[in-house]
Amino acid sequence: MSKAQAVAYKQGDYKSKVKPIWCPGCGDYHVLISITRALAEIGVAPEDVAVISGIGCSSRIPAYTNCYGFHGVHGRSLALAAGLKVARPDLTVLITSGDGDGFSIGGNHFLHACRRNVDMTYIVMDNRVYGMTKGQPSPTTEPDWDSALSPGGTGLRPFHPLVIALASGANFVARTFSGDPNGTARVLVEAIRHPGFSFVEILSPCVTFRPDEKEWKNMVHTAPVEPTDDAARAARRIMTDDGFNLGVLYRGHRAPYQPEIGTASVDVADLEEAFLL
Amino acid sequence: MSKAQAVAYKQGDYKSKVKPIWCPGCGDYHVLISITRALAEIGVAPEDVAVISGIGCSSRIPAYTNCYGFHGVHGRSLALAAGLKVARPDLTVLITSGDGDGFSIGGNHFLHACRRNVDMTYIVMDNRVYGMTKGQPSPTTEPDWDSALSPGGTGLRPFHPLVIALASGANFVARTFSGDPNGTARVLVEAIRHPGFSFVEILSPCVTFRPDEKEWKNMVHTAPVEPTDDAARAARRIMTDDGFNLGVLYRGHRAPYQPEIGTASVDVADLEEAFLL
Amino acid sequence: MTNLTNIGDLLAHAYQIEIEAVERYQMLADQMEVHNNSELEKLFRKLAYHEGQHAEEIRTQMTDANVPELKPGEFRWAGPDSPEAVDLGDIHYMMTPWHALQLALKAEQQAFAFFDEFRRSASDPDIKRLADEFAEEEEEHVAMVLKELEKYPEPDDDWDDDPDPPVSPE
Amino acid sequence: MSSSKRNDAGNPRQSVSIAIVGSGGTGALTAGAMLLEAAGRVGLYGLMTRSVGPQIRGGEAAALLRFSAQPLACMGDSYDLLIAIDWRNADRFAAEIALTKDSVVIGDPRGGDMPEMVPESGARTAEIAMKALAKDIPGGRQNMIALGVAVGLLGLPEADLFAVIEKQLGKKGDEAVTASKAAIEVGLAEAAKLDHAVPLSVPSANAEKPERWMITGNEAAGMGAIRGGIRFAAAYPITPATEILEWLAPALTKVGGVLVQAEDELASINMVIGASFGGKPSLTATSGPGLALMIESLGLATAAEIPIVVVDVMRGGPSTGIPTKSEQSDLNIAIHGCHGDAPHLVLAPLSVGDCLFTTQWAAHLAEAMQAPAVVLSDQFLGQTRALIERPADVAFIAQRAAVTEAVNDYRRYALTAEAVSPMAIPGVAGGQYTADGLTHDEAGTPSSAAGHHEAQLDKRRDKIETFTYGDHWADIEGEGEVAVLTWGSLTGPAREAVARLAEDGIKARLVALRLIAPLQVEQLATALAGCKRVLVVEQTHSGQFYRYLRSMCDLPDEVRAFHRAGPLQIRPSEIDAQIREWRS
Amino acid sequence: MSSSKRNDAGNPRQSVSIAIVGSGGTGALTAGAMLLEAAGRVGLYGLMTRSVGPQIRGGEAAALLRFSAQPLACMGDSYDLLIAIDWRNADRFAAEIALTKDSVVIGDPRGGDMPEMVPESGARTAEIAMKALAKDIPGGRQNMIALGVAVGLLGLPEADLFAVIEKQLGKKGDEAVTASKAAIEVGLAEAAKLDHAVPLSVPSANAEKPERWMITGNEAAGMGAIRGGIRFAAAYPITPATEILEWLAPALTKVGGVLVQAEDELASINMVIGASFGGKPSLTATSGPGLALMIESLGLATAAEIPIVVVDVMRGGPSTGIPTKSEQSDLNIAIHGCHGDAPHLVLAPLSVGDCLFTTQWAAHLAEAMQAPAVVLSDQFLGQTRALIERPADVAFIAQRAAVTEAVNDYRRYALTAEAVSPMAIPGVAGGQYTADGLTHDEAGTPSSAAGHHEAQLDKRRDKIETFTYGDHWADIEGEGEVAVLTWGSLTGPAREAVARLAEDGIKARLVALRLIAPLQVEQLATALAGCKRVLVVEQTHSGQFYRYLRSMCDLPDEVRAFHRAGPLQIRPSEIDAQIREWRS
Ligand SMILES: Cc1ncc(C[n+]2csc(CCOP(=O)(O)OP(=O)(O)O)c2C)c(N)n1
Ligand SMILES: Cc1ncc(C[n+]2csc(CCOP(=O)(O)OP(=O)(O)O)c2C)c(N)n1
Ligand code: SF4
Ligand code: SF4
Ligand SMILES: [Mg+2]
Ligand SMILES: [Mg+2]
Repeated sequence: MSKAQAVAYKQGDYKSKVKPIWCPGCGDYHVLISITRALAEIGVAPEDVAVISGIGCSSRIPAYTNCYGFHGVHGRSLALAAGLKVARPDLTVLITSGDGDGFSIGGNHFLHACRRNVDMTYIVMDNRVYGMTKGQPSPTTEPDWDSALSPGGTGLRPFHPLVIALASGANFVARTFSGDPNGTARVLVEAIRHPGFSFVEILSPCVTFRPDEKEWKNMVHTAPVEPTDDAARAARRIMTDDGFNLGVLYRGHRAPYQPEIGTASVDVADLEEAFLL
Repeated sequence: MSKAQAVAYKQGDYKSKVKPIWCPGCGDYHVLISITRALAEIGVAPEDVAVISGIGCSSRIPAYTNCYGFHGVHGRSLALAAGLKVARPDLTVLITSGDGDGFSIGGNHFLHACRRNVDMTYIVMDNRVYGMTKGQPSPTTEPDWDSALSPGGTGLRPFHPLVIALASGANFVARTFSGDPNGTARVLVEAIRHPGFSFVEILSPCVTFRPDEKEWKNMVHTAPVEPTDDAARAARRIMTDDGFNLGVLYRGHRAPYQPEIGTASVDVADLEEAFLL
Repeated sequence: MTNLTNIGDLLAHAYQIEIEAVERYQMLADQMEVHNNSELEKLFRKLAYHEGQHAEEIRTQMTDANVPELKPGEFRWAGPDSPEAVDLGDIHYMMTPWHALQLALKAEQQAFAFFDEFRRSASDPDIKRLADEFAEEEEEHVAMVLKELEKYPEPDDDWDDDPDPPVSPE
Repeated sequence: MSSSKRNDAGNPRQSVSIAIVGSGGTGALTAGAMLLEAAGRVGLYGLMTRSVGPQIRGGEAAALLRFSAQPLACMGDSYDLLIAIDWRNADRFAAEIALTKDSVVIGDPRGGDMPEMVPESGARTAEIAMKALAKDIPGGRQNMIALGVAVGLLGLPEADLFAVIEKQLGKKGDEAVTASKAAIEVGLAEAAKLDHAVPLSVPSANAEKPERWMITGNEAAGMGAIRGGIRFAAAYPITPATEILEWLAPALTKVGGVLVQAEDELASINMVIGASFGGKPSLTATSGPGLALMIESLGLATAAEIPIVVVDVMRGGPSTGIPTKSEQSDLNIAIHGCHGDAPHLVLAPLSVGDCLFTTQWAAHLAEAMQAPAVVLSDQFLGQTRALIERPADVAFIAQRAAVTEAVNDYRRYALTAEAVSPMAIPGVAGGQYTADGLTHDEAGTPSSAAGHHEAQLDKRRDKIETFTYGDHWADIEGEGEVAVLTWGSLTGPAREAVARLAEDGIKARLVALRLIAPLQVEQLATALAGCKRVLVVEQTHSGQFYRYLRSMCDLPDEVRAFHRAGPLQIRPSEIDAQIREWRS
Repeated sequence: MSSSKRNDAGNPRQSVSIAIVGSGGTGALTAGAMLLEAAGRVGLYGLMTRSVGPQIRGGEAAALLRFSAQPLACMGDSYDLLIAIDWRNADRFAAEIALTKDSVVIGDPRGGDMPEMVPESGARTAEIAMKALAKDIPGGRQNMIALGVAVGLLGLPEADLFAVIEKQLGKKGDEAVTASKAAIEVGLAEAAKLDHAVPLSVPSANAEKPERWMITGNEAAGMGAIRGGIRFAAAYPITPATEILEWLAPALTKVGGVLVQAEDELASINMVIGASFGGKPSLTATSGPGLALMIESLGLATAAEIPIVVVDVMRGGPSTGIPTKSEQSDLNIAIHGCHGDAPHLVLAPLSVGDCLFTTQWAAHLAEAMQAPAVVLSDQFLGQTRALIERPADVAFIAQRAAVTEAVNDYRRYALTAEAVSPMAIPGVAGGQYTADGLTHDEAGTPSSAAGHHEAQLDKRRDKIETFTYGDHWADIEGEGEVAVLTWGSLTGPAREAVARLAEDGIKARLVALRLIAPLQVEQLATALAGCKRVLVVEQTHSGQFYRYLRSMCDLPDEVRAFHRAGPLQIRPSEIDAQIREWRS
């Protein structure tokens, strides 16, 4: 990161020229601002950052940044990112996902990413709906939310991403609101700097399919308590909160998973010896 | 279940003639006994029970029972079972899995099965290893367990199935030990009877690849506290226990997911009206 | 918020306010371009241009003062965003100039409030004088926007009524 | 149905193609949908597709329509009428909306710059200030003016349009209806002022108006599933298949079935397998990426002999590709996607309306043979809204050879004459067995013996290869020494091309496969008997269908493969031209 | 290499096939492995496969071996020597261990009933009380007696065997070594008493012993990967691919790479894509069910142009099938499994040792073309342990056209002459781009324009179709008007069949494809020029390879497809017989 120290990067340096296709009013615009702001704050060179995603409105972010990006397939961003980070520990790796991409089809990789604790930052824009496919319920959708696919609601208990993250071993857990780009950026800076797997859930309204979420700005509030490093306590706290508690909720101390790479102890030819009789 | 009341079933009625291929000494033999014992206790007719599994030593159970069975593909048993139970609510549905099948490749369905809360019973034989493929670490394997695939150990924090089950909404959560077939059968009876999604983790030693697990019989102990119906408290309790606490740990009250099925409110022809101009 | 203690700090913040306003208006213009609202695209580009000029004015003042290089997180805003940045949550692709000007108005008012509070709480006379200057400038902007708004009646309730359904690009 | 180009401008045309474009909020798509419905009330046939920008809302949009008093096989080659409510980003549609010098183009002078494509085409243009005119009507909207203009220029009876307005807008209140009618009247008046009519020949006003269904292929697939006996569905949303699910969810509930939204496609296909194992005819619907995820378990259904229907509404590939555009390039994965030898059924609907029959038939076949059936619909078929005759009632329904009463010594995978073994349904005493994806013997017990492996592989092949499929395997038309051989949604353009050739006295056959796998090799040979030249037409980049045919059967000596990737569907005139050029 | 049957019983044979069977705990497999290693020290070539029951431990097991002083292409048609430590469940192997009247069968009188297959074959039998004899030796084991018997009957020098014993059992202490040696001596003595020798012609004792490698195909694939530059692997265990991973895990660490055990195959292929995007040549290994799960992301790698290597060690299919047995039936999914048109590379090693070269070449090709390469190994190749010559060093190594210094105006998917675009590696300033599975333009920006779609589809096709692959695309041998056309692991039996025909003066060619896709149509035509008859040989139920060839190229007029599902590999004599029968 010597490059980064030499140059002072501005927020604009992390934005690409590609114009978002998001609906005007979408919370994801704010998230884009928060991410670029956080990167500028940290000062890592744009080319040393990789932003990885799956499929969804939220997953469109990589191309809107001026970093290296990968817009992969639906639900697999965490695995792709883990491969990248393990192979290239020098990079700063962010993963940008949605509640469908991350918690429905991508749920298993979420569990295992938390457990594996590779040093990267997972940002999920939770709008409690599948925006990209025109408004179906996601795992975080309220049980009574009416839609064409689930008339009258799914009747299912919403998925609790923060608790799952804690239960499966994430090393940093936070919730923010897209409508507070400064607050979100601050948390992202901390998340990126925190070693190991950091998970930040950003409540990010979908104005098109969930216009009711415009109300979120009146519902969010800062977590009334200090972050803890006791996962069990943090989990219990979140399991009983109202879902609109913002802030850093957990900071863990587990060492990140990072096998040594790039340092050969033997020549390729030496490996052959085992076969020779 | 009128059939069941008429006939008195014996444990043997639930065992098939197919001879297990398991290693002698394997904990799964005991599990087979516990399952058949529990079914006899409940007295449901063998033909009204379906036992669904994926792939692994543990997943071989269906064919060893005299119930309807499905030995599907690796990791997907919960989804298959959910489809079956929703379509056929009259059946008693058990799922038998292993720590690899259930928590590695099958992790996402685990999350969503807990959340969906279909009335069925999920039995995972946890031997902290991939038995069937000859001894690789599974998500529940200790971080320092040495193997060919992970020399010196994975270094990864073990996956905590019970906590994940609680965090994602399972309605009944218990842990038993295969070496105590009576105790296990008792818990299974309760699990099967409990409405909604019940999860029973059975510690079941793999004598071939984890001979150290023969020691488990000296390590298990009954949970020192009563089961609770407060998931947050249960989660916290389990997150801090030693992993060898046995017994029913959580009983929830969520209503199972069971859309009405089989009762037509309109004729097929009536659906056509919407298309007619 | 108002723990800005010297001129340099104040200038840095004033400049940042305008810069972010420019960026934000440009973003909005882009959104309108992508969503085929060319009238609004033009309007937002114009607003961006004006804020840009304002930023330029401040920058010239910065040359002689000792202005710190602040990182994004080092700016001390009271709200969730910099005061003159339009809230992106209030945007709609069918919005009319009336709406856009309402947003601009709110932004200018917030900027005014920022400097206004500042000038009232500042003790250093130099800072007070500068804050005063900025506040007045914002006040002028407020007046300008209000004047512009007179040209546009408030649109009907159904201004955002799009008869066509959303589409699914992926 | 011949091309509209072939009519003189003044006389009523056999078919008319019209496009209405406009950007976010102008309501171009809604106008198109109303025009379609109005035409349906007149008793016309029609098709409407739409093309849109990448934005979720507020993007540029085009409603593309075609009408005729005769059944319509496909969209036209070019457009007779283009109405631009505005021109913003309309050049996105340049390739899709072909204009000729016979085309009429109506634009709004305030709607931005007319794109190059218009003057280049030599089309006749006129201006109508739709936006300004709408402003003068309280609650008036420009798209309703455009609708009036369209109806006026086409010469459709306005009463039918008003009936649609009343039905559609009635719930919004009288004011909305009045405003729309007023706007339409203005549009009609504007149209009347112009010398730009594109009159369509319509059923005589006196005759009884034939009844029409208005339906998309996705809705038709849903309806076909229910007619075929499907009572369980599980799926995960994906463009362009989602509408099947959204239609099925409430519909299944009404007929005593259920749809479950799964966490992903791995789950949805397994849920469907589970439900079918339980005795319920079951279906899932998806598109390419989802089908890819289902492949492992499609093999399981094949090996364990569980009937299921998988509707794949194809889109541009590979990978995420072009989700909103049509392509036929999932043919390979549908036929050959499984590991191991996993013979199963692959079908394709031949038109929007045929999505109903083909899906129904697929449910019937899957159940009859206890094998998975993949139905290859595509974005064009699925999302095009069509005016059609009510599809005939057919007897095909899920009817599984099932053991429903207590049995002894049951062998699930018994080798039988038809190679289909009666399936015990959970609940039946004595029928207990374990379905297995492992190689097994007749009882279902796992085995690695060569004999068991081969016997069960033979069985699974034979049951689908020896089944009598009847005439539905293909649509065959025409005669002659040249044949157009195609499948699925390309049948429409091919059919129209063959009809046009016939009008010019050029004999050609159409052979359009509905049953793709197992390929009916003998029947195909018969259908092509006497053919010297075969043009194989498909919407893929690599000629997947052509390769598949080559792999399975001997085609006549002269074969040409005419294929192209999406998103532009091959047009009838292109097929027509290929045949003419070949003959010369 | 001619069949051992063709030798007179007394004279040294060109090759000898031997089977050692025994049930759980008898150590038959260990004896086999030691015999193989001893033969290697003698300078022989050899192969050893094993066949086991379904039990995880304690099941019946057979070590199947073949030796020769000449390179061995495959297992023999039948067995010269069968030693049964016991007979429990030995009939499971009846189909695999073909006996003839020339065979010698040694059993233990206390080892249970000799299965039918022995008397039926007419083989000469003898009894040795291995169990009882072992009891008399402190620490002696019956399998060591069997080993002694084998070495005695084959006429191998016992010194080499003792060297193996010392190496293998040295760590267990002197006692173990002494006991084993004693048991072997007893076995040798017993053998000497018998009139049942099956002498093998061995390199003369004076000559310098040629150096041998002992390696399985799975190990060879791992070694090839590392030689080819692979430095990252992610995978999920699956039979019969796991040994690749278990070999690679420590080996990669030593050369500065790493292997990650993923949560499933969906994750493993995506990890590999991520690492390769980061600039590290990367590989995963799996078998059919895992490949099925990787299919969606294989399409992503194709569309986003990320080089990766996927080794598929095929097993019996479909579905879970027969995990422990070989089949070639993943050919279809490997070539055609993706949705959309997704051209990529498919290769197959032609022998156990060739797993090294082919995997290395695959890594080179994948990187050169920025495309995924699927290597179709199979259970036979992967798990057979072979004595081979050290594979030659070849220059193929991962060398990606990469942008490694700061750039401007970078376009990731630029259309270039070779259709390969230099790839910016994260960290390079100005190279920032977003890799995408959506259809994109040259810069990588998503697009649904027909022009961009076609340009990128063309590019991805052209880069692999116009690449110069050199001579490695196939192994071609022999001449004549008849050709045996095959691929992958069936090359061995085909090669031996052609050699036998040649011995009898029957000319035949062998064409064995190493590069399956893209098919080298012109080169294949040249290789087959002048051929009138082609026998297509493969281990599938439906003739997948035959169908694929038909689909892609014109074969000579007379083509026969000779194929069979697993688990029994097609034998040289069967191919030989097909050709002879056809000629007559
Ligand atoms: C395998 C696969 N299945 C389904 C889809 C369709 N799909 C695209 S995005 C999406 C959901 C996105 O939801 P979310 O992650 O919440 O993103 P949002 O659009 O709400 O930001 C789905 C189901 C797909 N692209 N691939
Ligand atoms: C898709 C797929 N991947 C991998 C495998 C190989 N496989 C079979 S069983 C198994 C692990 C089983 O572990 P577990 O569930 O713990 O069962 P156990 O044998 O320990 O009882 C694996 C990886 C497979 N059959 N299918
Ligand atoms: S659909 Fe919703 S999530 Fe997607 S861009 Fe629009 S507002 Fe945002
Ligand atoms: S390998 Fe382990 S889990 Fe499998 S049967 Fe043997 S003891 Fe049981
Ligand atoms: Mg979402
Ligand atoms: Mg296990």
